Amino acid sequence: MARALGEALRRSLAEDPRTLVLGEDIGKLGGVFRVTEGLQDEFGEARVFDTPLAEAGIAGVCVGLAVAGWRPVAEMQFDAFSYPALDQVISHVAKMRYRSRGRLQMPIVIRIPYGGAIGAAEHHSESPETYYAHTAGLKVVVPSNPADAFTLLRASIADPDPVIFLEPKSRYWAKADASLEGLDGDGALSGNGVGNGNGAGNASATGANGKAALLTAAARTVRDGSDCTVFAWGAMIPRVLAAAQAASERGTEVRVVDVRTLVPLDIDAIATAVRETGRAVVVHEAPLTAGFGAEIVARIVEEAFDHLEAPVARVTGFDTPYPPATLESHYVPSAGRILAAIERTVAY
Amino acid sequence: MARALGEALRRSLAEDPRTLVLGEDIGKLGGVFRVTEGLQDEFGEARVFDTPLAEAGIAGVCVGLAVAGWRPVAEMQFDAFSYPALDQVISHVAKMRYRSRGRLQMPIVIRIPYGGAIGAAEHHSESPETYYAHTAGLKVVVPSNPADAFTLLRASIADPDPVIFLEPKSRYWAKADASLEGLDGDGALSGNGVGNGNGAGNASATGANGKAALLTAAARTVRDGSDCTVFAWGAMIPRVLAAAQAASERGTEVRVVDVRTLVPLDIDAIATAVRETGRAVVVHEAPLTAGFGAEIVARIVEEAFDHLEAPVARVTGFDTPYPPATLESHYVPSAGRILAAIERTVAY
Amino acid sequence: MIARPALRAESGGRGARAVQFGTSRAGRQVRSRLHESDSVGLDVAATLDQGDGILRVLPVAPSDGPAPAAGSTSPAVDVDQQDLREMYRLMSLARRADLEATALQRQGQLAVYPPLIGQEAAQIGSAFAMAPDEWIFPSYRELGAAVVRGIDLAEYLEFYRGTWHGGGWDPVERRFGMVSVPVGSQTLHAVGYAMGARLDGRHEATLVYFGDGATSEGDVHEACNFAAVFRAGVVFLCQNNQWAISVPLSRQTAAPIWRKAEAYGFPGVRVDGNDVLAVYLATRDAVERARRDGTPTLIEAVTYRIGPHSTADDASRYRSAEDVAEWSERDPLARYRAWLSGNGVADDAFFSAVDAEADAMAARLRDGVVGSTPRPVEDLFAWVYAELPPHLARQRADALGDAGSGTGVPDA
Amino acid sequence: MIARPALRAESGGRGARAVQFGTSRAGRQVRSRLHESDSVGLDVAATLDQGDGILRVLPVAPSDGPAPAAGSTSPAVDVDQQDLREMYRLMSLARRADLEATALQRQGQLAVYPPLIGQEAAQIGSAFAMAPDEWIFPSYRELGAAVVRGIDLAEYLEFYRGTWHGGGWDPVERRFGMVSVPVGSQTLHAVGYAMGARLDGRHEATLVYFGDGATSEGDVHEACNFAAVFRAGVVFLCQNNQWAISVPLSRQTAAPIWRKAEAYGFPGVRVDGNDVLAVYLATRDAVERARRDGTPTLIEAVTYRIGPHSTADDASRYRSAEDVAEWSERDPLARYRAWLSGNGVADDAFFSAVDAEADAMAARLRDGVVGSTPRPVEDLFAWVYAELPPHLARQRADALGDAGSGTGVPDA
Ligand SMILES: Cc1ncc(C[n+]2csc(CCOP(=O)(O)OP(=O)(O)O)c2C)c(N)n1
Ligand SMILES: Cc1ncc(C[n+]2csc(CCOP(=O)(O)OP(=O)(O)O)c2C)c(N)n1
Ligand SMILES: [Mg+2]
Ligand SMILES: [Mg+2]
Repeated sequence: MARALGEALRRSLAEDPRTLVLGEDIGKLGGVFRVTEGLQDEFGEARVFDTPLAEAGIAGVCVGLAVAGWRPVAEMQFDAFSYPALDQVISHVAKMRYRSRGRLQMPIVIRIPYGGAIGAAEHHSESPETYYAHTAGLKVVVPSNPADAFTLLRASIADPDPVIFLEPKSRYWAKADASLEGLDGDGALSGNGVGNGNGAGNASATGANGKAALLTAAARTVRDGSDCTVFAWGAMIPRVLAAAQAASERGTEVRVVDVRTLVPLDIDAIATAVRETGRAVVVHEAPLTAGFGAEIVARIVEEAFDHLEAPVARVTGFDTPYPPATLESHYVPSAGRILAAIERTVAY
Repeated sequence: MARALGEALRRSLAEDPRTLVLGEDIGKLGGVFRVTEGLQDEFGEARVFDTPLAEAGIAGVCVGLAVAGWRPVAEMQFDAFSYPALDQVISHVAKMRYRSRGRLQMPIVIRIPYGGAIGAAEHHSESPETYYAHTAGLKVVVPSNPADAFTLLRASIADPDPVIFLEPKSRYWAKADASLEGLDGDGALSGNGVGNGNGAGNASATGANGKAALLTAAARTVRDGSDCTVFAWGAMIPRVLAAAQAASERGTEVRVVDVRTLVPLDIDAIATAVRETGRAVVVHEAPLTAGFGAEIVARIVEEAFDHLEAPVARVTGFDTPYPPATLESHYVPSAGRILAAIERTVAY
Repeated sequence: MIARPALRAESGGRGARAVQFGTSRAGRQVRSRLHESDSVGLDVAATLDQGDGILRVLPVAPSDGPAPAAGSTSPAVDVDQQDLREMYRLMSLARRADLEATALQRQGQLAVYPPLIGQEAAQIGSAFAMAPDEWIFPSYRELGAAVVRGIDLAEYLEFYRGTWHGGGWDPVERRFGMVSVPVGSQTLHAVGYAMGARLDGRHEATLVYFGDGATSEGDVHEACNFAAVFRAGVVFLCQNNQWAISVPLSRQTAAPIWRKAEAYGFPGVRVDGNDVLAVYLATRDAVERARRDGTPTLIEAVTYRIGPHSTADDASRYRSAEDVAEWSERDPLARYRAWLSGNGVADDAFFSAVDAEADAMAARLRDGVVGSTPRPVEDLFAWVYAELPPHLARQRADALGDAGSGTGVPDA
Repeated sequence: MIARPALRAESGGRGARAVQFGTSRAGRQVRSRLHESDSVGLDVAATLDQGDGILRVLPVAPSDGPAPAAGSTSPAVDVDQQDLREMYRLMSLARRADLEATALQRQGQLAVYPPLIGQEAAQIGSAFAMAPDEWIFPSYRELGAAVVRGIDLAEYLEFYRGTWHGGGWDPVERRFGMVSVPVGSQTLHAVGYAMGARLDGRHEATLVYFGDGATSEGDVHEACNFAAVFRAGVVFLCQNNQWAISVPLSRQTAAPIWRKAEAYGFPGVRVDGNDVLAVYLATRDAVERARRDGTPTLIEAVTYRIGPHSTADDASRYRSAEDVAEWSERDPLARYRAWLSGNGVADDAFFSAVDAEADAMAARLRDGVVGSTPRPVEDLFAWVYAELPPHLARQRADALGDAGSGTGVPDA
């Protein structure tokens, strides 16, 4: 996935001379995850540059760069290091268009490697999607595989509004995701079809026409099934698929929906899936309380109450700080925990 | 309510010489809402002091003050001005006890006047409870009336853990709340009983014995009814009571639960109310998406699914930035909107 | 597009006296002199008060007597006479509009208003030194700078009437950012803008306003550092009006504000913020540096907040009437008027015309504000995103249907 | 409780030579000299290199020849001979433990580790100047300071083994804060602690470590400003190791780090961070100021990160081997050893004993780390709050029941 993201950045830089890439250690080093590797060499220090170590500064200058007509793509080095920028993001990045009655556009992408299960030290494994999804004016996107990473990042950069782009860092180098075949297009998103599990089929190759594609609600069914739907995003998708596979072996067919865009949320896709399967489970790494899973449950209740045959289960991180690496396997939802929730839900 | 809060601070300062009060303009000025009025005169500049204009600084020095054995009570001047402190709050205030395996306690209270409907300028009307409630390690408390404000603030200051104390600023000077009669006790909270609508009956007068009272889940039924339960907190309570009154005149008896402690959440009280009334509405000022209302819906579904006869309606702010003052009446849930949701829910 | 005469900077006055500022000794990029080139020629009027190390052109109080070389001083200050008069005019308009806004608030026509009275010189002197197409990023007290930019003041006051966040003008057309409330946060926007201009190869200056209190915020530090590292040509104009609401400067910082520039390696200067010519000359100098090679400058304009923090504030709770009276003596408008007439730059006819114009402007402003109506409800949703996503379209429909509003239930 | 000899400061050496630092001119609370009192007497050894304005005691490289007054220099540095040797011992232990930690990481026993090699003098010289009951707030690279505090290094490495956030020691007992990862954030904790100590009437110093990169963060700015305003006696010890991961100092700031103190009105000093005596003397001085009246000090210890940022980093991507080689010449341990033996403060027997102790310590450390086991699952919930609230009790029960773990489903 790291290569797919780098390729998306490369193409955006190549096609649109107003695109900039900035952040800590993203230049010569190519980012601590090497996502931006080679970009500075190719596009120069003017368009791909390291900043001083100050995240509020990074987000704040993005606002000014946008006023000057640039499209900055900023990297926050890790999830928890996006927090010093929260004030600029909440009070300005998200609100400047509104405040200026549309006169100041904020085509800013803030890329944030997020999530756990990589054996990292404190502050390097958090899942901050709730903070961003609750902030009106932002879009919030989470790819789960390289093809989506490519397509969604292209669409996010092209979008005229600020996008928080959460990259599941545990998937950066996942073997199964290594192929870049099928990456093409300018980021237009096709609708909600059943894909092949790695998302490649979804990148619509409408060509590099430079037209700003709007990032729209784009949940995607990555596995079909009629007994229960599991909603998830990012690094949870492979685990959910593993659980679904195990369930299938036990005779339960689980539909898996990769939510992909938390904002705007694909409410119709969620409602449809629940209407068709009658049961649902939501999975995320972030803590339970006020996690984005709660929003999905609330939407399900609002949109598909009459079809709901069992309580919607949430399988999530606990309401504790993200734990030290040696304990994280007990914290991050495992395929086993997901399967148990599926079975409980189906048996209800 | 402003006076009740001031009185709670005064008593805590008087009883516990380790209590400190700090913030912007809280000394000589007594705070922009006059909550801390007179405290510096009474307790001196060493214990009640103005800080430089830097919110991360305020939260960060609270951590150090706590390490040094003090109990700082900090004021953030307005909701949106708590955002520059989010990194210190999320990464340190909330996590230091965990990080140190309990060796460093963080008995910190961060008071934040919050919410809208006061005709204020941008950034002065936000409802940030989701950001805090989603952050494990914090407790999050919202009083709706003077008596609760007093009791809950006393309990929050006595609590050994960090508490985000959200004060509904539109209630600071509400006429109906002006009485301080019945304020007493050291902040011990009684359980969930039906009160008289202003909460005074709830402050259990166990005396100023200096024993640290633990701030526990403490939802409170402020109006009884059997047709539907409305969950709300803070400034929404009077509006919900108005809607309930109107519903009652139309023959629908609405139970109203003042959630009061978002963390820890009184799940049992929520479940019990829904089991008994079968229908529920949640009301808050914050935007809909990933608002705390979603968490309450999710809990209801988890705990009382079989008793639920209708989808849980959410009446909330919209997924827009908090609007300018001349439009806010269309944004903040009105008694009318609440009533409509109640009627829809009951008619389902 | 912006209705004020273009600047006619006449550089290279003979015998230019470089004013030594105590900026620095050794820093690589720190310049130890305010005036490195001979672009500013103050033969007579500019003095450095060695006592408080402050750049000053005008006598402190009008009662201090006529300025040096009375009757013929203006050529010594290398500013076109028309510009000298224009600055007075703009200050007068700002003063009048500010008083009108305060009155409008008292009458319930504005929700709140933060008066700028006393800070007219700091704002007009600095904003006037900018080319009309160079951006200015204000905080919330810069009605004076908005006057320089020819902004419709009823549109400016939309923010304070609660009509719309930010204000109603077009920031791109006016090169004037929206009202920015989170203290100090706009400094980063100015730096980002200046970085962007530089990337486009434009050699321009960007001006950002903030207060003494704002110097404590991390954002301002990060902004100054980014500006220095990226050579973003930002003029950081700190209006040190001695107070951050109720907190005096002495509790805000233990160092002189202009000295904070040393932390970033660019020049810091202190000027008498009630002296419009000192502010103008210092800013013009900083603007030239910014245009030349992207050198930022921190200007501390020492002034005083004569009014309350805002109309919601009661300043008598934390400061004495004597303090205010003392500073009122140094009224920037009276000082400048005395100098202008003392030096024959402007006559009574000019002052009368300006007063009349200000009265007419105030009347128009009042009509504009009082006559303005709230925005329609659909505006709640209009500019959250470039296009309305479906979930917001639903909420918009709810709001327009105004579910429940017809029930007539009072809110409490 | 902390196993190291108490400091025996012998103040007032005759003929004390005050070393002039270029700190300041005019600032109210800025002191223009590092040594105001005669408490530091460096008759011979302390020199101010006028070229780079840096305090230095030891010859730059061992090959630069014997120190001045070889064989009898130590009395000129008013530090007890036992302390002089003790600092060497602590540096050796730190070096050895650091290498061991790197090796443990390479062998998969630690998840990650940020080597301190090259920064031993900066850490030991500063931490050694603190009284044992004065607090130190580290960032994530201060194993050397932990050695000074007698912290069990296996407990220190719990952080890097992923056993527990922060580390395993008792911070109150050791007066040593938990590992702090968000860059610069710990500076505010140090200031808050110092404010608290002052409120308790204690006249003590507090030491906080951070890096050159950290100077860009708003938190560090706010911390320095709070310290100055509240006269919190904090020693801000910036280890300028030239790099913030891959970003060199020149892209981090345009001003010398020590000069940033001028923004706050307290002294800033630059010392050779590879010279343990220079660091020690500068810190001791700062500590005295802090204890006396709460004056904070910013010390820039100029050093070099010889290793990668962390074991996960490949520094060859962004810097040359020559740079590293050049700095390796100034190895703080070799420099100090040459000085100690050249001046007869320590002999070969001493060095051998230290080496043997370091070997034994390293072996113990290895055993301690390798033998340590993960914490039990219930610890996930143990310290979130003082008491487990019901909602967490339920989650704990789930986790202990480990719902689904028995199903044997692989995660992908
Ligand atoms: C981040 C933030 N914190 C607090 C406030 C509340 N507030 C508004 S103005 C002000 C004082 C600002 O003082 P200063 O920077 O000196 O500017 P002045 O108001 O004097 O022009 C404060 C504390 C705010 N707007 N933003
Ligand atoms: C707020 C924050 N942003 C980013 C990071 C990631 N990060 C860890 S160390 C580091 C560089 C720090 O450089 P410096 O302050 O010079 O300290 P050094 O590592 O050289 O000791 C960065 C960017 C972080 N830990 N915290
Ligand atoms: Mg001010
Ligand atoms: Mg460094």
